[in-house]
Amino acid sequence: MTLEATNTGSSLYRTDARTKRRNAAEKRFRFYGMATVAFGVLALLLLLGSILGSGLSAFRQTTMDLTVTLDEKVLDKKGARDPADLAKVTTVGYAKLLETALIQEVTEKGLAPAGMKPKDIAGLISKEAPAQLRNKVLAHPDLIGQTITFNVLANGRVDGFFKGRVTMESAALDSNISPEQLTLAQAMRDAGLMSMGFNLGFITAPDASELRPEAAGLGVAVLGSAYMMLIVLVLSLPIGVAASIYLEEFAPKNWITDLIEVNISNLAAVPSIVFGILGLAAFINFAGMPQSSPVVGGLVLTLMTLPRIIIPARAALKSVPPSIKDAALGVGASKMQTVFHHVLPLATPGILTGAIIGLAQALGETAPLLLIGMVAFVRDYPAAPPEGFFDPASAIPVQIYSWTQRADPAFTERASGAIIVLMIFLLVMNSLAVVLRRKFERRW
Amino acid sequence: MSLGILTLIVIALAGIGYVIGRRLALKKAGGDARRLHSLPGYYGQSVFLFTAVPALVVLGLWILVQPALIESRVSAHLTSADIPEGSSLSLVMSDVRRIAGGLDLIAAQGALSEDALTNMRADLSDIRGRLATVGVAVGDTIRPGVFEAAKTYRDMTAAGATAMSVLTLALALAGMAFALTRITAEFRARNVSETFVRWLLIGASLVAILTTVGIVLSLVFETVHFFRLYPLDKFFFSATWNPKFGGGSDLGILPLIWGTLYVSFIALFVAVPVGIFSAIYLAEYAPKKIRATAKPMLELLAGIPTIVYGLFALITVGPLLRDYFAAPLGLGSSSSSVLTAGLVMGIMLIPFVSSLSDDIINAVPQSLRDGSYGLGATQSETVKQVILPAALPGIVGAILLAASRAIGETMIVVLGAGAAAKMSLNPFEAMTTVTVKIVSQLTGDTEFASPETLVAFALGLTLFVFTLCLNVLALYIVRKYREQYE
Amino acid sequence: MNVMTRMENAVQASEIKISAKDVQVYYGASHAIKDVNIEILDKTVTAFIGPSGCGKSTFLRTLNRMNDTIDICRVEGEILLDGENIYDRKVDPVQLRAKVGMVFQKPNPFPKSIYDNVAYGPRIHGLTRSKAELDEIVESSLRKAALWNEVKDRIQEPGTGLSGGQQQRLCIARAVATSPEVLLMDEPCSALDPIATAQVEELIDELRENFSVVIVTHSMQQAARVSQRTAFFHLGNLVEFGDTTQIFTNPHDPRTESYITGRIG
Amino acid sequence: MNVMTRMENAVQASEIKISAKDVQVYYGASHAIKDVNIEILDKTVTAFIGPSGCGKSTFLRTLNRMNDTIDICRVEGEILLDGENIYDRKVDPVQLRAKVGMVFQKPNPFPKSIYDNVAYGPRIHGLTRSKAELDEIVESSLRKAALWNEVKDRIQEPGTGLSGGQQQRLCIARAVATSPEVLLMDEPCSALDPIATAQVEELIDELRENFSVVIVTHSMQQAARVSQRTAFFHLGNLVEFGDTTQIFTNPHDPRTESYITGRIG
Amino acid sequence: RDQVQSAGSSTVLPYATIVAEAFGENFDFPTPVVESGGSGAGRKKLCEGVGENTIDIANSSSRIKQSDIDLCAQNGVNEIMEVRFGYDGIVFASDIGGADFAFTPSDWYNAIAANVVKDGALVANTAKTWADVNAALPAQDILAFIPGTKHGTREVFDTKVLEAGCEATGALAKFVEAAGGDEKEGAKKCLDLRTDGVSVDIDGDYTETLSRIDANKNAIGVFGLSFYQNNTDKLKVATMDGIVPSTETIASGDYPVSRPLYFYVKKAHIGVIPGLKEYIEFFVSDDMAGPEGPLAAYGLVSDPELAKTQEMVAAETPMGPLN
Ligand SMILES: Nc1ncnc2c1ncn2[C@@H]1O[C@H](COP(=O)(O)OP(=O)(O)OP(=O)(O)O)[C@@H](O)[C@H]1O
Ligand SMILES: Nc1ncnc2c1ncn2[C@@H]1O[C@H](COP(=O)(O)OP(=O)(O)OP(=O)(O)O)[C@@H](O)[C@H]1O
Ligand SMILES: [Mg+2]
Ligand SMILES: [Mg+2]
Repeated sequence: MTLEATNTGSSLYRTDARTKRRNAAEKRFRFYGMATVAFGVLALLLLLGSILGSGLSAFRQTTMDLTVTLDEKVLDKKGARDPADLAKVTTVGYAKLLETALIQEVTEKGLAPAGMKPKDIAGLISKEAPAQLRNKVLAHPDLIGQTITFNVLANGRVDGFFKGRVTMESAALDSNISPEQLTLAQAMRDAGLMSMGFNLGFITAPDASELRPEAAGLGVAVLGSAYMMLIVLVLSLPIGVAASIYLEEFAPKNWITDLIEVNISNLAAVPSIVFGILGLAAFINFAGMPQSSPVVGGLVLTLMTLPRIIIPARAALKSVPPSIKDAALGVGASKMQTVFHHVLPLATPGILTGAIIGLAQALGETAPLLLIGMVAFVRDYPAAPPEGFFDPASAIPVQIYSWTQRADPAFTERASGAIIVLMIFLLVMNSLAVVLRRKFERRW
Repeated sequence: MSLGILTLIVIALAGIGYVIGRRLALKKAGGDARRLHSLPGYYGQSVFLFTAVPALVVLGLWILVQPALIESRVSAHLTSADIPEGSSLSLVMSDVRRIAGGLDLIAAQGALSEDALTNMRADLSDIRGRLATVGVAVGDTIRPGVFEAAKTYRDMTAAGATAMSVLTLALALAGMAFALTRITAEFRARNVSETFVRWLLIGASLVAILTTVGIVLSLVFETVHFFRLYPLDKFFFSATWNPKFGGGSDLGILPLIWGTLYVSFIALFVAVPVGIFSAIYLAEYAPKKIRATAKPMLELLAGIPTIVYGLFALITVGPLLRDYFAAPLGLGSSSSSVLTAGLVMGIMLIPFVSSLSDDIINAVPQSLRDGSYGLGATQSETVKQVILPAALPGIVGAILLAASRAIGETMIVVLGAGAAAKMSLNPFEAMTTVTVKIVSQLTGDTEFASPETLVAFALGLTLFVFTLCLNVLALYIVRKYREQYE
Repeated sequence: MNVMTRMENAVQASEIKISAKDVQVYYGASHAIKDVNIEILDKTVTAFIGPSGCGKSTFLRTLNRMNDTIDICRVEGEILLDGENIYDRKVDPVQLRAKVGMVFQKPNPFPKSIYDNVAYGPRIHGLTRSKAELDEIVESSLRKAALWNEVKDRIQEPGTGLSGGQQQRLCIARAVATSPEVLLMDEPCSALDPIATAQVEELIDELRENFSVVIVTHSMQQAARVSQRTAFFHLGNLVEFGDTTQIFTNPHDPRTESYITGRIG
Repeated sequence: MNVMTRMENAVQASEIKISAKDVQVYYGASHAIKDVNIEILDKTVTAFIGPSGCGKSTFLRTLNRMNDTIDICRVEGEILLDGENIYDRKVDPVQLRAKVGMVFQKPNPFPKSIYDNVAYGPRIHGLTRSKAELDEIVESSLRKAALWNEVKDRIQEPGTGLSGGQQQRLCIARAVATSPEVLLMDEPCSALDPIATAQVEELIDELRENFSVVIVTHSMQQAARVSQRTAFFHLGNLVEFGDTTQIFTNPHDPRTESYITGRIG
Repeated sequence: RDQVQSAGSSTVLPYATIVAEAFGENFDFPTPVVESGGSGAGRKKLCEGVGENTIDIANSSSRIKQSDIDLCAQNGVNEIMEVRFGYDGIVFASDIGGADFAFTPSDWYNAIAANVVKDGALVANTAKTWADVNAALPAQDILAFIPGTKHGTREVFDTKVLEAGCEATGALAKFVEAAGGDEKEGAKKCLDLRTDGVSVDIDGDYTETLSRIDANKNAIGVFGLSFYQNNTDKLKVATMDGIVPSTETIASGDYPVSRPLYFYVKKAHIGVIPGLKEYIEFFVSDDMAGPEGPLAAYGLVSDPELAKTQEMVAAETPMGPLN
């Protein structure tokens, strides 16, 4: 071989055929990259779009103002304002008050279409309303006897009408609502009796039964999810990182560590419901922890998340160049110091990515919760931690799961709304990790 | 003393030990930290550990052992007359425990004095009703012998608790004293605390092992139970999966395994190329700003609840594939198909591959890139021939994780691929996976002790072993391939 | 040594290969190269000397646009290769770097086998048609870099398992294998023993027959031995540039003189 | 230079600091160091010379057990530091490395600020009581490594953004900052200009007052200048070891002679 | 623990939540927790033992099985109360825009069974459209979404539709004949369905079936009556034997496809778990489970013998052995 330059004399401004080909390949490669990212982002936007499209309306809710006379004869026959007596009046009694109030108001104003049955008019009120009123009265017994303006929820289908989910045509076919009722609702809205506003209850209120989709909220689920994620975060990240440090940096390379390695990869492949089986057996039946409690949920999700954190964490630790470890060891740092001062910070971005994905999965997981009793209808808020960890609670994905199963289509909107809340929850959780990750990212 | 308070006291003692240890070490060195073997903090740590660890370990052991000890003592008090027909000693003992707990509650509420409790007799007072008032359920009326046993049990537990507190605190103090006497300027405090941390790390790795043991244990009994009801060979080698409500089902696992592999394969077929190309683009090509937004965005894909994906598969992708591919090609008219589920699942798995690989690619030293560019390689050549091979182990890890996720997914498969267990090559046919069947068999309405339900455990265990084999294989391949790069 | 005579010829016979005009380089806000104007001749060895941190590597990297890979690095001015501005939009840095090869200051072998390290360039540039030809290029390049004898039995072992000096020679072999028109060598002999150094210097001399070589070195002796032209950098400035003999025997600038006589650093 | 006179004193005054007995090092199956017996004296500079790839770095790394980090590397024989076998089970390699510092062949600064790079050792060894003291150590170390003037304005910038030679000096400063009893330096001046080299050599000389220094170098001149004892390695064997003057003026082994006169490589 | 805990059937779940919610509103007790997870799992949990960390009530869409009772006994749960609180109707419905259907069990059998009687002999089923099955039905491709085999609904579908159809078409007789007179074996054969994709098992719930009908407009799905009643604007219900399903026709027994719904109460917990007794009494009260109550409004077919149930609950009568 002589040292003959293969491309001597060619101009840089003109690309030769081979370079053209290589550049074309380069462009193609780059395009694939861009296309795949675009594909991913598009898919995300599409999914988000569909979620937002069907879920945003859950954050608004139709309510109506009713002028109710809190008749003492109905609410407190003895007139002694004895709480025990007051409590004897059930929601049925309150419902009657509200219905009368509405019917009176509507007929007075002449809003109701001719020949509409009082029962149908009353049907515009949510079944939740009597409970709201009852709670208010029980809290302020002095209201009895007065006439107050009370803001109550409208029936879910009326709400759906204003959100475009229910139409006159569908109402004609619907056994739960009639076009007349919708006409009346429209008239009430025009008269300013009904209005649509921000639905705080959706985020703070507990779940409601199938009969009152308009009242269903995420309060208990958000608390439950927050408690569980707290447990998962506090346990799985340190344990996962510790395990990966041991396996990657300290463990002797022998069959035992191979076994642990294979075992961890395998745990990542175990379907989440199996972790539910484990949780039921280990935490509830063996350790006697309470059913439906965030603590059990958190522990189960921790076990499930661990391998999903360990695997990326190990890869990240492995990718730290040995020269940096040498440098630290060379100035007399112990292995432990080397790892904690140099290797770990450099591996942090990868570890955080693993954590982001692992926790995102844990946050959205339903199947294991099915077996430990968290897929449940829970209306009472769990107490503040630590006791709250042992109270029954629900979780956001559980709420989504159960709402998607319900018959009333109004719950579909709620489920999508809940997904939005879940995504916001996730965004909040992730953003911290993303910021941290960017801080630690560097090339060497 | 309650357990929580005891633990807190021990930790507080250890904290004090830390401060004293640190100070003492500095004093021993005449105030000059340079004359110490280790940094002063390590001396504090060693005292902390000697104070807290033995005490807490003994505390833990005590909690584990005490009930067993007391129970064996108490059960000696029970005569055969106390054990009703058809019941067992363990059942009676659980009653004993419950009653004792109830008595504690009664005492705690101050409803009855200790003396009154001691004098209470099962045949004279309505203990069941009393207990019920404090929320303790007792299955049956209480026999006198059982009640006496419960009282003994309660006394012994109380005595044990006192002994435990004393012992724990004594140990903590002794540990602290011992650790403090050991402090000299030459004492290798760093080694001590690092050894401890090392054990902590080992402990953390053992959690994974324990989880596995737990999973196997929680599956194996019901699996054995299942195989008593259903022949082993039919389960493993039959190609029909056809459970029936009333029994007489065919429960062959083969079509499920096939479906699992097929769906996962398609999902990876989507996720791996897309993920790797995205990772390469983000790490190597994308401007900083794009990377900073696109990466977290892709990660959101992993956080969208799978039900959303499932509905997307069912409502959008399925009919699309059916109307534009399957039907014109004459490959079927099912709107749910392996392909639908695989495609949609692939989208969900993108971030597993892309984000994790992106970090690994980013960690490849810049000097390697420079070396390649300096030779006149294009960026893509550099990526393909230098960076990807160097990042390979991490990328394989990411792919394995994605594959694991694919195997474990339920919702997308249920809605996207349907519930029919079939063995077919046609990607436009409905199929189902092992995981889906585990969920559905476990949560249905049939009786629990029937093979139709118990098969879930057998499926779980089989899948566990199956993926274990796959993982061993993967490890073997990665090792073999990696050798040339290290 | 007949360095002097060779030099004379060379300088006269050569045309301008690279010419830099008013080049400024910034790392973020810091101004690393200031107003450098230089002409590098074809078929000539040019040595860059100067105290550590004066900007030699930085300037060398501008010549084949390797500084593109450093985010915060910014280049101003013009650098012409064969009369064409390499910072022109139309120029493809890949093609440029195929013409202008580089050996880096820190040896950076790929985590591949020794063979693949050397074969990498020829493969991507499609310089060979058969495995045999490639084998030949690999062997001759390793021979040129004086590494062949040491590694011929372990050619399939990873290049990262070599000693420091061996890695450096591997990187030289890797750069030589693609036969660039200009070869930029950043302290190519820093980790080499005298014999290996001599062999590399011989290689440089051989390369000069057809190509242009730029070498950064801290050894005045080496600069005097192998180069025909020498550039002296100081604090980012090109202080003096001229025939090697002149620089070493009769420097115009007092700073040059202080440096080569060992007074400023 | 008054090297000769200094040397004489030194060699006589010193005690044995490290003694290696029958040391063998293997990388997997390949035998990289064969039967090496050597005694390194206290308060002395020992130079290791030899052709590239002969095992100098490998042997150097055995002296503070840095080879522990290479999986396939295996050491046999005994190495005594102050009479204690450093490969003994009871020996804590961390303590060993605090006593026996190292500057690596390839500069490897931490991806941290220049200050943190130097302060790292003093911090983990608890060498200072206050920030002021630490600042002082950092400054004096950087001064010793002849880097202070260049970096004093950018002490908080990353060490990886330095030039090759600056990185090398940073690594020297980092090693010096912990005041080790023995300092192993693997080609510490390979990327340095003559002035910086002279400053580092001065530092080495200064260190010798109290400590023992082992330096790997390819420059015979440097070996002659700074060391009192020289070891010549060839193909994994310690061919000759003795007073520097003797090795350079009157080598016993023909291989040594060929090497220092530039005939074998 | 101060709230009632129940678990079990997802069919019972909506009713249980309605009651729990109302109970929580009107009583001083906390709202009971209602888990879903399937009847089988619910009964298993009920039978896990007595005590705070076991549930009080198992909701079930089918009757408890002997194996469950055995498990209960094994774990010391000796007395269980069986409460039947109403009936669940099962309806066949298709997309609202599609054709009308009037089915008989025979039509279903002939449409989706694997083997049918044709010209007096058993042959493999090849019917493509409903018109092939019964000329009176529309000529629409057969595609049926039926509950998965783990659903309680499937049991009802199997017995009330398939087996009835099997018998009516004469296939049962042929099967028994082929099985050598073994009635049981023959009846089992009735339940073999076609595997060519005309009948699709739905493992999920009715919302899934509804979505699938959305994606396949020509399909017929199986739903619970309550689900249908909430989606009358999207679904068109088919008649069975000429009867339109409704709470009335089911209560009267005219509409054949229905099943009883139960919950099982652990007697040992009554008087211990606060509110348990009150909750179950409230559940079966006329206010709740009666024909005018909210459960009926939601689609529960109330039990004509509800009064008996109320009596039984008040007296805390445990269930006897299964017959
Ligand atoms: N990690 C390793 N794996 C395998 N072989 C190695 C490794 N490191 C060094 N070697 C081999 O061991 C021998 C001695 O290497 P060493 O690095 O000690 O040489 P050296 O004398 O320092 O050379 P140089 O002057 O080039 O730095 C060489 O042949 C080298 O290829
Ligand atoms: N990536 C970088 N970021 C910031 N500053 C840099 C970077 N690289 C080099 N510098 C600075 O630019 C100046 C010139 O560096 P350069 O590497 O060109 O020096 P050099 O002449 O090659 O020195 P040496 O002989 O030590 O290699 C130095 O002050 C250096 O600190
Ligand atoms: Mg440089
Ligand atoms: Mg070396």
